[in-house]
Amino acid sequence: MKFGIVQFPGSNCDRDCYHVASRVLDQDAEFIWHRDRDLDDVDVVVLPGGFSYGDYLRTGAIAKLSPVMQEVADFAESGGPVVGICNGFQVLLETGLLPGGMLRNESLHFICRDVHLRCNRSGSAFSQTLDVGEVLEMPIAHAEGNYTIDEAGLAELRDHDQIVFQYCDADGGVGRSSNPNGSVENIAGICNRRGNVVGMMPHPERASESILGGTDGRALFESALEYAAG
Amino acid sequence: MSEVDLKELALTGGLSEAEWDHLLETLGRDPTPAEVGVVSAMWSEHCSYKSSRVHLRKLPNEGASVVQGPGENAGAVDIGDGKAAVFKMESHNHPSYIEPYQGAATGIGGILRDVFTMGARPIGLLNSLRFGAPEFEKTPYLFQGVVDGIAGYGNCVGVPTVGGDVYFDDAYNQNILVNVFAVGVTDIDDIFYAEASGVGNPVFYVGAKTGRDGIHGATMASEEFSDEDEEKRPTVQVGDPFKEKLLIEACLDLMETDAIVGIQDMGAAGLTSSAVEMAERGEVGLRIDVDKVPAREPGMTAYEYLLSESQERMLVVVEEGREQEVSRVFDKWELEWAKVGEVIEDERFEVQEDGDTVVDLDVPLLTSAAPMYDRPTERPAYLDDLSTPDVSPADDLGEALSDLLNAPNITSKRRVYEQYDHMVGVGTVVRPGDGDAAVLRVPGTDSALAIAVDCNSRYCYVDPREGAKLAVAECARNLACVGAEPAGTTDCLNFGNPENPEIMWQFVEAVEGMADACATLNAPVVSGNVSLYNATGAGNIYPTPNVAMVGHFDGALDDGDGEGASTCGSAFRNAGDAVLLLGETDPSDVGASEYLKRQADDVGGAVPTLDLEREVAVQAAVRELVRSGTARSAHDCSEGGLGVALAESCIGTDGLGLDIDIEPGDRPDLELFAESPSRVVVSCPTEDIAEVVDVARSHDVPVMELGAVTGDGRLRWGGLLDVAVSDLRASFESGLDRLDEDLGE
Amino acid sequence: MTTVRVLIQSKAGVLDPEGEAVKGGIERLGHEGVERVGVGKVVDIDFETDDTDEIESRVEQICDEFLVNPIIERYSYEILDNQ
Amino acid sequence: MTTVRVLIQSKAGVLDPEGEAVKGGIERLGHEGVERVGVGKVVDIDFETDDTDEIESRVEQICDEFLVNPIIERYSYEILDNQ
Ligand SMILES: Nc1ncnc2c1ncn2[C@@H]1O[C@H](COP(=O)(O)OP(=O)(O)O)[C@@H](O)[C@H]1O
Ligand SMILES: [Mg+2]
Repeated sequence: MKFGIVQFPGSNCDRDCYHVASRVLDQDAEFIWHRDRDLDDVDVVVLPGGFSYGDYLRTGAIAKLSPVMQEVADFAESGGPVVGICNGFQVLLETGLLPGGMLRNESLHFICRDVHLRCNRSGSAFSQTLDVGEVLEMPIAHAEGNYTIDEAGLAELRDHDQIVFQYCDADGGVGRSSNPNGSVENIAGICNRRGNVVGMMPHPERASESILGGTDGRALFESALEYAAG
Repeated sequence: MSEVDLKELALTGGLSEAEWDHLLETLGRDPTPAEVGVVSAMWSEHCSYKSSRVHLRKLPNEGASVVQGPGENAGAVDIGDGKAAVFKMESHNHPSYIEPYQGAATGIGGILRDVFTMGARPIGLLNSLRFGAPEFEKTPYLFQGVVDGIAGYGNCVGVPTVGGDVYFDDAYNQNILVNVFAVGVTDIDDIFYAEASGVGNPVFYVGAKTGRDGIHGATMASEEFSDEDEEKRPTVQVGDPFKEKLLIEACLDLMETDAIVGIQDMGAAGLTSSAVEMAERGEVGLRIDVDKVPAREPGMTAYEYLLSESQERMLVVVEEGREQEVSRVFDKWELEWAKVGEVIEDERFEVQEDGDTVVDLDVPLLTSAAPMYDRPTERPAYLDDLSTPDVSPADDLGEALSDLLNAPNITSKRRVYEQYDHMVGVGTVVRPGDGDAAVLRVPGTDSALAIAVDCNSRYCYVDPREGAKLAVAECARNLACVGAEPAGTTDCLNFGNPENPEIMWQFVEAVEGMADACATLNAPVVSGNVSLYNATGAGNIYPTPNVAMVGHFDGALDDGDGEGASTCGSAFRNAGDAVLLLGETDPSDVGASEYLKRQADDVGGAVPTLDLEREVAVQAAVRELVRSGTARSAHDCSEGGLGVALAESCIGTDGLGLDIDIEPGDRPDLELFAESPSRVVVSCPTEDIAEVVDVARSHDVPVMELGAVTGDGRLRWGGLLDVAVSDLRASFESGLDRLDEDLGE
Repeated sequence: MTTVRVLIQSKAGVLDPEGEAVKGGIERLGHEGVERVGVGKVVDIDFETDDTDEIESRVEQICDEFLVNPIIERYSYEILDNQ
Repeated sequence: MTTVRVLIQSKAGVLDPEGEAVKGGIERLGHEGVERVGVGKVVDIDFETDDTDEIESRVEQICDEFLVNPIIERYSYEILDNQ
């Protein structure tokens, strides 16, 4: 299996995802420069975290104009797994591949720390192997992860089971006190209706090796592989 | 310009009367205005180290691990596997006082460039900050701006900020300190140097366009602050971390092609100092045509081009005929580039503008032959007025402990490091707040390095020589607590006005103390920075010789498969574990302590006595215990002494506590809060107690059992102390709440 | 040359955490009677051309496709004096 | 109630990396002939009072002491129609 990791100018978790794909999961991985247009031999597309185009204007806003995004949209259209992590999630929102928008964290500060996540939907490209109700621990690191969507949009997300991850406490309780950034409904990650496009703010690639303090994130990448295998 | 005007320009540029006369005499003619700018920048304290150079030579800079000592953009040490750690620390004090966000941000940009210039991909940042008292009106604004600026820049470029320190004291009310450190890693064989060579080779300019930013920044960093700061304000530079990120990737890409002959960032005094320094190192000359420099604004003069401190720019000497490769790389990363000059044979710095030669100076005049001073020193009078510390015992040890944990200099810095991305790079093994040093995996290997920065400037005020030694000792001890051994040291020496003999005395004492400790601890100094004139009408800052070290583990780190060295954090791990103290407490070590400050509002006394041989032994013992995995936690005793160390080891856990089981003497408060150095608290399973004792004895280190980790979340010492760890945590986590006042941008 | 000034602000009903924070700061400065603060962006674009019709249609396209995220933002623009 | 609109922009000569980046984005969208883009902030403040003199002096104080960093920014403001 081959992970294709898209590099925008300013991406900075690209090498981290590459490391997890190739060294931890022992899979093929390749960087895809944002001006390239070839996703032909890729099984999973990863839009990594970072500050594409410096996060100027709005996070993800300038990256959506990159040529590769047309290819990513086609890849998604054909059912291929596309996962956006942190800035990658923001890019997916800006391109419209996922619904909703991102605001600055309630605290207005960048926040880097571990959080707990509750899996709310299994079977998506990033939760293929997870059970609903499963609690995972992994870091967040963002200044704009305050996910927002209007009432109608939220209802649709719920109706179509598109809320993949919610911030929760260690026991899986979803509430105000376990919401790090103000996201509506504690949303940490969502998918499209089909489940092949997933975006999330937390960083599974930072929680994929025990030496870094946890391995809960590995299951997400393994999910993507299983999903791609069909 | 008339000679009078030229002189005026030189004096406002920072030259002294004597230096001006010396220049005229050496030159044998009137300088051009551009030449005046070049000379005043290169002869500034910041660029020339004219007051400090004679003393910096005393620092040990050799050792088996040293790959590159002082003299390059950064130092480099061997960390095994054919890799070098490349690192350096720099100050950005004055710019950060004037504009905290941009000042701190551009400090990060500058230190990163020093590291990747040498071919090393940056993997970690530290920052060491000093602010005025939290109650001082400007402190919240400066604090927030600086932290935001470091976060804004460091997070965006994607280099984790994994540690640092923050202190507050009235001494910094009008002159904060922002010292930043970066470390990168490269193959030893692939280090690049900032040396020009090959007559005829083209000189490329890459990165952001040049504007009128920061003209005279180097000079500003070399002058006392005065009320005219308002007028210096237009010199503030704005950083663009996005451009820096592109510059990092582009330079590292370009370095793979070996088309580069030499490369240097444009830091203080911009194009001038980068060109002159490259020429000097290569014993050649450089000719630059300012008309070719990409400009952000119309109508700039040679003077402005030469002294602009616009950020995110590099100067690269390329092998003739390989310009194509350079342009391909920079075009890919959408960076501005231009060929701006060439290497010439004569050791001269020549600058052309509109076809005229506007600068034609001997390179050595600007570098090796720049003024150098051995300034007079005098033992400061204030030292005679320091009190003999007199602390009456605290009524309630629990309250005293809680109060210390809440002290601004001890309290948790979580609100700072949580704003920094400290995990990007998937290499952060020990995170900020979790251990005494940060541990970073070396990309592409199984090994790791540890980094720490330290300096207790109150000690340095009371005794600069011993204070500097204590800073070095603590820094190395922090490495030992995670299992690492010093490979090399960098420093940032922040002092007041060197023209004041008392300040110069502090400086010399501190350098000599540092030299002594670094030599004994086998931690050669491979790079560093000096920041003088940290003084205002309100007085000089505390002498603050910040020390940062990079340590290695002598091989692989255990990544869970049981092979290689272990590392550990500072928090206890399991109820039932034994807690032991390596080293000895001397209850009279209370001078200049945090306890003295909090209880008696006094900074007097003598600093704790440091026995360097004992320090070496304690560190060796701790290192051995941590690496073998015998110690499950290790935490050194520093500000707040044993009491604070033990409390912190409890606070970092999820519900654990501690029963202290030692016979109290007649001053239990001093046993808890005296700051004797060379002490480390370790915990281990009870069956390993004998092992800990054996290892300590084999190093001739005193060791005693302090008590046992409990599962009930209380910190107890017989009938003397019984507090809930959750209360201590609340106190520890809230010491900076008073800084929440939102005072603006 | 023509300068167009685009104002981008939060859509009604969308949270504006920055506006809230600025309001708090103004109050801490001692100012009472501030009912609401909204923080948005101002983007000045200098066009080479002076053809107002062309500029209007281009600005709208730029805003709709890039400058403004209609899910959270709304915009208005004005053409400043031609120079 | 009176709304004051404050515009905060980069001082002349001060680098505006965001403006540069947005200009690049507009060009990538296919628009040529854009000479410069500047990005700043717009802050709308709703005051309870309608006393224009008072408002002006308060806005200036708020800008000078809090909202604007005069080292790198400049500001202008206008009083929008009272409502
Ligand atoms: N305190 C110090 N200890 C050791 N080396 C130092 C110290 N201060 C400066 N140096 C060395 O002197 C050289 C010049 O200093 P540097 O700060 O790099 O100038 P610049 O600000 O232009 O980068 C560097 O090689 C640096 O490592
Ligand atoms: Mg340098």
